[in-house]
Amino acid sequence: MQQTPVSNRPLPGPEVQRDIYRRMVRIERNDEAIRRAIKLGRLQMPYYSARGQEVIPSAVSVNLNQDDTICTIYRGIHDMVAKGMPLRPLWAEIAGRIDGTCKGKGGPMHLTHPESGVMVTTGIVGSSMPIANGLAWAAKLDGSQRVAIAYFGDGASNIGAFHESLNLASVWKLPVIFVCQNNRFAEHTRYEVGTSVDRIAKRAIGYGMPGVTVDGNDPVDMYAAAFEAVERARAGEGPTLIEALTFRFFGHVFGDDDKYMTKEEKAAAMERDPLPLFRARLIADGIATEGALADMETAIAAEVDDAMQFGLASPLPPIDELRRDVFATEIA
Amino acid sequence: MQQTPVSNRPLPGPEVQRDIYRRMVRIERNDEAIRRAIKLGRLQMPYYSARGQEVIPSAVSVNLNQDDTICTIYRGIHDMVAKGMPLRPLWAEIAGRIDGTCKGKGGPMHLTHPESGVMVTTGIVGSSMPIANGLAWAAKLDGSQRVAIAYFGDGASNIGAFHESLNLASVWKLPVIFVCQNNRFAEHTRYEVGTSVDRIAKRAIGYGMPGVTVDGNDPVDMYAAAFEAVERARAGEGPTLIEALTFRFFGHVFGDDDKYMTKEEKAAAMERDPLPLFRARLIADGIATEGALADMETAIAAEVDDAMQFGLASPLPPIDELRRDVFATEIA
Amino acid sequence: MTATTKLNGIAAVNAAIARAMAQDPKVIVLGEDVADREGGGVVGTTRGLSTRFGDERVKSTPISEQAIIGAAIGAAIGGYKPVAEIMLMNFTTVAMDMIFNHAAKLRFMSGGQTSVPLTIHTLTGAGVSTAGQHADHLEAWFAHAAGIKVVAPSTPSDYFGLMLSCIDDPDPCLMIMSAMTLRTFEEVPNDLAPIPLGKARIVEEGGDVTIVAYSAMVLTARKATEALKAEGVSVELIDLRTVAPWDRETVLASVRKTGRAVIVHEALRNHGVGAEIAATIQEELFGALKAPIRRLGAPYSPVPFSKPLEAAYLVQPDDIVAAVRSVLG
Amino acid sequence: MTATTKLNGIAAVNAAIARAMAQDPKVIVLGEDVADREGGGVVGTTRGLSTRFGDERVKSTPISEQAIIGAAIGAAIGGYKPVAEIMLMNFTTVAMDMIFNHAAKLRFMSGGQTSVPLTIHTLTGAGVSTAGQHADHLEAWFAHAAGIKVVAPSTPSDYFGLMLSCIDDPDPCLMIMSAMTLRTFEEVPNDLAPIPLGKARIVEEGGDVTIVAYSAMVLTARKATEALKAEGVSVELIDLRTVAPWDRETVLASVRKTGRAVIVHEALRNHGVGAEIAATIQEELFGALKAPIRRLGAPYSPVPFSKPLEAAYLVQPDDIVAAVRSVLG
Ligand SMILES: Cc1ncc(C[n+]2csc(CCOP(=O)(O)OP(=O)(O)O)c2C)c(N)n1
Ligand SMILES: Cc1ncc(C[n+]2csc(CCOP(=O)(O)OP(=O)(O)O)c2C)c(N)n1
Ligand SMILES: [Mg+2]
Ligand SMILES: [Mg+2]
Repeated sequence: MQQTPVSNRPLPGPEVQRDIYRRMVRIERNDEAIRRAIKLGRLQMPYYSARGQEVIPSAVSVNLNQDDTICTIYRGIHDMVAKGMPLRPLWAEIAGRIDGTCKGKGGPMHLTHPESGVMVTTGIVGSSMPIANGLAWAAKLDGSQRVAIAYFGDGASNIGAFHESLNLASVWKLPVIFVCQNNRFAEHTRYEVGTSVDRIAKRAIGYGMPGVTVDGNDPVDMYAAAFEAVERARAGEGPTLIEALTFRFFGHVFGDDDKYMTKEEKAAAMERDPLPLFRARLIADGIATEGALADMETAIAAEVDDAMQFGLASPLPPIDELRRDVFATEIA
Repeated sequence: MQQTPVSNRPLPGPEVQRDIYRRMVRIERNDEAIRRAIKLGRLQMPYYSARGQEVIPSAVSVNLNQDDTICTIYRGIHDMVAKGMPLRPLWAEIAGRIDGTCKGKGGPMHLTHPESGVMVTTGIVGSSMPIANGLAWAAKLDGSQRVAIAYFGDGASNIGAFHESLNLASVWKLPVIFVCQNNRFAEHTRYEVGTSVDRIAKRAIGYGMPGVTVDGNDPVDMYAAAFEAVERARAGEGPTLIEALTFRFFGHVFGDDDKYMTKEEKAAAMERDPLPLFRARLIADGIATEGALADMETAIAAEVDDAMQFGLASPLPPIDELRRDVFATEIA
Repeated sequence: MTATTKLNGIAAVNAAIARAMAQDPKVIVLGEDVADREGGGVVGTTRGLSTRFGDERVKSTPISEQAIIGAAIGAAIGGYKPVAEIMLMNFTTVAMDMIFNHAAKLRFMSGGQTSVPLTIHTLTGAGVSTAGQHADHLEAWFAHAAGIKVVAPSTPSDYFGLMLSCIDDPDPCLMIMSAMTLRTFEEVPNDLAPIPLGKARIVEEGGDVTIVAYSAMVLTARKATEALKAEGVSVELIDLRTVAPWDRETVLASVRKTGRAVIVHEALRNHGVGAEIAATIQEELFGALKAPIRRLGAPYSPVPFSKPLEAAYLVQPDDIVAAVRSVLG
Repeated sequence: MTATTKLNGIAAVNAAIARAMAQDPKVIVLGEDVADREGGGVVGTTRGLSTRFGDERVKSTPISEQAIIGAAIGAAIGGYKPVAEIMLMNFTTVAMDMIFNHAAKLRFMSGGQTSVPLTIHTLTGAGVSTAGQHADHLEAWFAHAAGIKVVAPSTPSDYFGLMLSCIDDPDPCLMIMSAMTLRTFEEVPNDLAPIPLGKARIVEEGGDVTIVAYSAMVLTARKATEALKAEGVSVELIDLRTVAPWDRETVLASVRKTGRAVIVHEALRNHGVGAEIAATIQEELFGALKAPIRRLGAPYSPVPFSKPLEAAYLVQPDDIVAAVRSVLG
């Protein structure tokens, strides 16, 4: 594991910090609205909330350009929102409507929006990684400076695709960054029950690749790790594995009973809610005023509300959509 | 990587050293006879000679009991012979005859002989490892001291099954030993073209497992590594990864042109032919006399010859064998 | 009078595994989240087993389907009878080498020296908004692989009795648990005998037309059968229960009698198991058929998310009624 | 007169990839040993390409089939047209998630926003003593998966022309290269046009019976056709060339004419693509058939090693002759 000494770490400037916070709020308000809509029966979908993990993609995405790409997973709406996916088509998609990113055909587990760089969302554990390699290969072939991000969970670090992907990325020196969002659990399985190493970042050693463990709930730490990895990738120096420690507030799938952990454990983890913590820090550090943040939050709440209205009002797709997009040519 | 200091290493006694050499000679004479038979058109089969890799399974197998199990690969006849598989049914099998271990149905890539602990031979890269875990689990459930060995190549360390297997073996503390026979090439691909780490043993770090690199052509080194791994497994302390450095003399498949390496490289590697080297050492160290070794070699040559005669004289299987062993009950 | 317990499909599978574990110490369980510490399976199929039979016989695994099936195969050739859970059928794709190249073939390739008495159970099925990667029915793949049996029950009793037979079978078996079939409850006799593999069940006797279905489509076909009955059509409804090997005798006897067949499954119509059944019937009963054999299945498309598309993707009772009418001419 | 080159199947595929790479800089190649440093593919399918087009466009990979197909998918949605080699068809089992859950579905699941113009080519086929894990024909699996096309040529020209079409196609295509078809040479026009996907070829016209075959079984069927001709039987032999989607029009038109069909493939008979074809014919041409449709394929068994068993496993010309005789009554 390589670890840059803390003193030398790149620090996010005030604007970047505000930008990280803005992305976090968009994620959080959007997540809350989705949970509410499910409870009210306005959305019918399995929902893998990422509440609590807002910092990770936000601090990654401020280092990215629109044409940088991401591959993410069922628990990935935070990654997409952080990357800049517009909320209206997102809502239409999770409501299964024709104005959805995927015309309602993909749904929440397969949201895709190439315009904002969201190339693949997979429901198969581990499968974001092999595809991100290919996007990175394409970036390299194009002679571009683009990077590709693969998001995945701690449990996914135990599946074969992880291994094959990190090895290939390393021998091909691909501009790809593997961001493991370690939220301590894989469905109901505690980290150490399924994972044989104390830090997933150590696995990078086996691929001759830099690997770092960071506090994924700390925007400054997370920013630094992402900044370095992105720089390295753009400079043609190859991939990085980032293990970002975090916690998911709503269990595996929204509606879980969380029986598999203790109440104390959960409460302790939730005390480190990154949103209020970062908000307070921004104000304390003089980076933003209470008033400016409140305005931002109000505007975002309105944006989310508008998106929800839009999504739920969008028409359902016609049945012949079943014959479209199977191939480029419509099925007869 | 854990590495026992050389001075503390378990040393094979004289008898054990002679036993290792005996196994090596059986492997080598048998290999030579197979290659001859193929050249003469007496056998029709793809042949993955392990000439040059004799030390590895020989030095492992002297640490094993008959009921310890192995899972090996297409390049695995040396592993089987070292484990004690009788040569007559081996020859009948590679000749596709009814007296073969598998009635001629499996052939050289799927030789199986539970009586001598040869449980699976696979033609799929990486697939010996997940199954060896299960044999180790069974040993544990039985309350036995049995260990399971998974043999595989350097190239196989890049496939997903390697990763999943080592991780599972570690979290379950299984009595299994992963023996990677690193012969520098995977088919025509040089180690470093496909493998992102300078030493495969380093990957053990990612599984919280001991990993050692040894000279797989040195019987004493190889013995020590195997001894320690077997002890650890029998003591319930879990798995070990052993990377044994070696070289295959006859390329990937017998008949290869070896164009993908230089003549000098090949010649240099072949100078380290483990058989004459170990033979000379045994005599020099006073562990065996020239006469005793010559007698052993003659006896083995006769055994191989007998096995070949037996195998080639065995009848071909009747056609209705196609309906047998698909299920326990014959197909109607 | 034998005692019964009210069970749904999940509870029935759970009870069957528990009975097998109690009777035979060689029966062991593995899969993601299967132990009670992890909740006893995401849908509860293995709930209570680790508490009752111990943590060594019921083991939660990492997310590593190749390692799961590999460990199960190794334990099987080492003398055990593993029951492995692959959460969803789409995840069998990451373990296909282990299932197809190894579990199904080891007995043959070893000339009968090793055997793999392994049971895999896995959930699937559209209709619950899980979209493109969580709902495929891949039984035709496994039916097209020599050396593995496939069951796809539709009732709690059948889940129970077929699970017992799968565990007991000396060869690998795959049990498909369809989401739509797991909601209904049934009184299942506590001492229910194992239901033999390869034997279909005649759900409804009739003389005009044979409907062959399995898994969730038996429920759909029952609705169609009711509607047809009201129209005066006498349907013989067969629940295959075992997809591979399927019960040729029962199906052929029925179609010999009715002269007409409609085959229904949730899987893609194209190259589904319905094709094998139709091809067999036409070959065996040529000349005895009064109408072409019709096949119903999913359209050539991945499973869609949006509700109306998902409904259109699934065969509905009306589709079956229409197909039956068409063969009745 | 156009110039021709004498090619076998491997050289034809090689020439087609080379032509596509020369015409379109987006065509890229990856797989185990595919670059010239590694010998240009174990059987030489990609020989010379890295030397001619550079090491960035032709990349040898580790033994990591998931990573190979994953990288190909990513490059494809990133604007490239990857040609990926999976050495042998049995190794697709370790990449089935990537192929089935991703390559085949991404266009649909993204509502048409991303597409995967990927070509996979893979070798298989019994008859060369490679036994249980190196010779399976799994085309029925892929045909039963929405979103991927499957070609299985039998002649050098078809390998050439179909490979061009696969690379050019906007969707994923799988080309099956059968060991037995790769030995024969043919003069192939250098400027041969792409052969459209989904179009069968009538190898031999005739009026008594239709034989439908593809891949190596076309060679076997040709021998049978010769023998039958000598007996005075007029055979219409159809080489499907594309297995999915298959050419219904050509097959149905032929059987409408002959009234009799025999379908042959090397894959297992049970649940093979022959089942879909037979089921379709009986449904479409009910009443127009003079005899039941016969299907020939491998017995329900893994591929055996021993020579006589391997020969019995494979459909032989005599088996086809016997089947044709049986439908001629
Ligand atoms: C190959 C595969 N196996 C199993 C599953 C079922 N599954 C969905 S999410 C999940 C847990 C993943 O845990 P982790 O990688 O830590 O991500 P998290 O959900 O915690 O974000 C599992 C087992 C799956 N989707 N794919
Ligand atoms: C999954 C899979 N991919 C590809 C192959 C083809 N193949 C057979 S042997 C081999 C090379 C293996 O190299 P290594 O693991 O180093 O073992 P060695 O042959 O050198 O002993 C390859 C690629 C295979 N058998 N299985
Ligand atoms: Mg997690
Ligand atoms: Mg090697």
